[in-house]
Amino acid sequence: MEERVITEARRAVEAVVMASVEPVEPQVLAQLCEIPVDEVERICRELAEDYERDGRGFTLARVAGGYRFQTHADMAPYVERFVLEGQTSRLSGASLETLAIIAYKQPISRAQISAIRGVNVESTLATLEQRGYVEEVGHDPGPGQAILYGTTRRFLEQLGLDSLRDLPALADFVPEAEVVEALERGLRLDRSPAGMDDDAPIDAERNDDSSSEDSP
Amino acid sequence: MEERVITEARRAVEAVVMASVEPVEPQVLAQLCEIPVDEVERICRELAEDYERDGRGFTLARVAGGYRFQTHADMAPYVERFVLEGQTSRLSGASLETLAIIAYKQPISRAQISAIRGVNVESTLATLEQRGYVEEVGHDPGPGQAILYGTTRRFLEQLGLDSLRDLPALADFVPEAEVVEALERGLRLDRSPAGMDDDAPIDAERNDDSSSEDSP
Amino acid sequence: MSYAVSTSVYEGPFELLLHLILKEEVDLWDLRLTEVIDAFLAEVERLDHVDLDTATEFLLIASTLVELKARRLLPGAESLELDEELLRFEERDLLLARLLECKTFKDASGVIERMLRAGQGIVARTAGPEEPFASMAPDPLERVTPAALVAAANRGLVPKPRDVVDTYHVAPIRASVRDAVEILLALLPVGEDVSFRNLVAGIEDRLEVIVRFLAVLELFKQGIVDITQLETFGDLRVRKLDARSSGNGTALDAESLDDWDDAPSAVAASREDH
Repeated sequence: MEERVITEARRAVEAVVMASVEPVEPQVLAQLCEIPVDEVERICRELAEDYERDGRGFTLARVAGGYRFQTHADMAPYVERFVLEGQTSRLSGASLETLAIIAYKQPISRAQISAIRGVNVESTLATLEQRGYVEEVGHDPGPGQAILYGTTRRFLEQLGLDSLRDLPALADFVPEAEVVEALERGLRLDRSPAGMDDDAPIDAERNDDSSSEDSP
Repeated sequence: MEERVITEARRAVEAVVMASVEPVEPQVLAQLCEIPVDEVERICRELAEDYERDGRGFTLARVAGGYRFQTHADMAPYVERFVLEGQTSRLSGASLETLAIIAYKQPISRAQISAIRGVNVESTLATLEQRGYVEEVGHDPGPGQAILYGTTRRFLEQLGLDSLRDLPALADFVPEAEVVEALERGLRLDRSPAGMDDDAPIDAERNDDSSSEDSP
Repeated sequence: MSYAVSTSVYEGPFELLLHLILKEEVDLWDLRLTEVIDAFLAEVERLDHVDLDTATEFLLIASTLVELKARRLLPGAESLELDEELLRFEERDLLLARLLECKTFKDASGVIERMLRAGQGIVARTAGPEEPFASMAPDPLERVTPAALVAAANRGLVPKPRDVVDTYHVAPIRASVRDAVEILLALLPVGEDVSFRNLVAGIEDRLEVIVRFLAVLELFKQGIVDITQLETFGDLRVRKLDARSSGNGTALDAESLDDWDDAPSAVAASREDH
């Protein structure tokens, strides 16, 4: 194989593995770089050797059937201190708001949360579920049978609370009547004659692009 | 500083930045490696140079006040093919203009943005907030307590900027003399009385070519 | 709640003005009023889906232009007071400044777009630490206090601020069409041509002249007066018709005048609906 092609493939492998959250399978890399899988394996071995030889603080490791960058074993003390300080785990403002809305308004459907937050909350909700802070607690009795979410026991434990009753009281808002009505309309799916379905928050048109809010 | 200490710090910086989800502030790195911040900055500059010289597919970039690993700009075609779902649709011209105004004039209220753009910016603001490019940063101290908007950390990360100071100077965009003159001509007040009855040429058909100007 | 429709070629009135002046090289003051209006209407019609806000803003800038231009056409334009002359330049300069500002940010947005697009081709590593480090990380919620949670709930649940109708451009109403109609009815002799110039003689406030002109139009609409104009931009002659010769009599339709009084609130209401 031409040297130029290999150099390009080597750089592409580095970039793609760097961009990925999960280990990348050699088949995927082969397809992206348009080279045989064998060649990908050879490139990855060479890259790992390069990093070791250059004394880099990271390595390219083959894990769970794919390649990923990870920290060099020698550097464990530094990484450990960094991770323990909590620098890597922080709830984003968006996640915290969504979690707070669920905590105070449970049981609540995804569409209802979206209506309140004004954005698509799918990925945020997935992360909160994955962390074990929220879970499915039932189905809306109305048409559509939307899944309803609530907070978990783990959520209470982490916050150091005995029960949901121990949550601090919400501030008293004095919103105009129309605002309350509009919010209520958005929240009470069963009362809406238009029959809004789960995936259509009241302002669906506003989401003129596919982006959703940040995952934490 | 001892060569051995620097080599160790260099590897630690690589490992810690690799382990982080967000850009790592040089202060944090300095603390972890027990070296001065200046030294961290120097190490990071050298690492970036190393990667470039070795033709790596990734770089170490200073973004939003911290250091992060990111893919090399040359590898965009591979990366884009790989992270298809992460791609967001293009922002409309209106959203981009609103974003530019906020970037340069922050903190700024919605009414102030509207005054500059000449249109209601509620929906473009919603789009920008949803993308995480802008956020509420405070309230106007004056009467009305208008919400003030500013750009986010994510905005900097997305643009690959270290800070707002790295934006090109607004002065660079002030229209040239010719444009100013053309506008003045277009809006001139003193005109010959004879011209008043002239059938001045303008009709809608002539504007047809403009449809390509700005795709939403 | 509002929804975004941004399929328009022009995102706003300033953009359209910029286009007209810079690309079409139109001298706005050489246009007839009807042409200014037609050009704007044509652009509004070109919008695929007319979003009320955009249409309203188009109307605003069109009416600003019409107002600026109409001032020139009113009687006495030749002998403008120095103050008025300065005022006109001030208005012009204000419009010019806003157009320049609009153009500046339009160009800046182009650069930001290029940077954003370049940024899309670059992906930051967000994989975080591998095991065993990943499990060592403290639970993010450990750092959250109940107080922080309730603060987030208050932030998230607070009703979004309502759209406030922006009325900075609306001039205070100093003269009403209703009053002007009554004055004109008293001033006009039956069956005799009177120059509009004479009807507004001695009136210094330009807005009052405009209102009196609107009153003439209203009376014309109701068939109470007849208007003749021999040449374009020539003197306007107003004649009150004889009650017996005009079909419906000269009884003033007072209800029709209500439209003038209600005009601003009607605009406000339609915006609220949106």
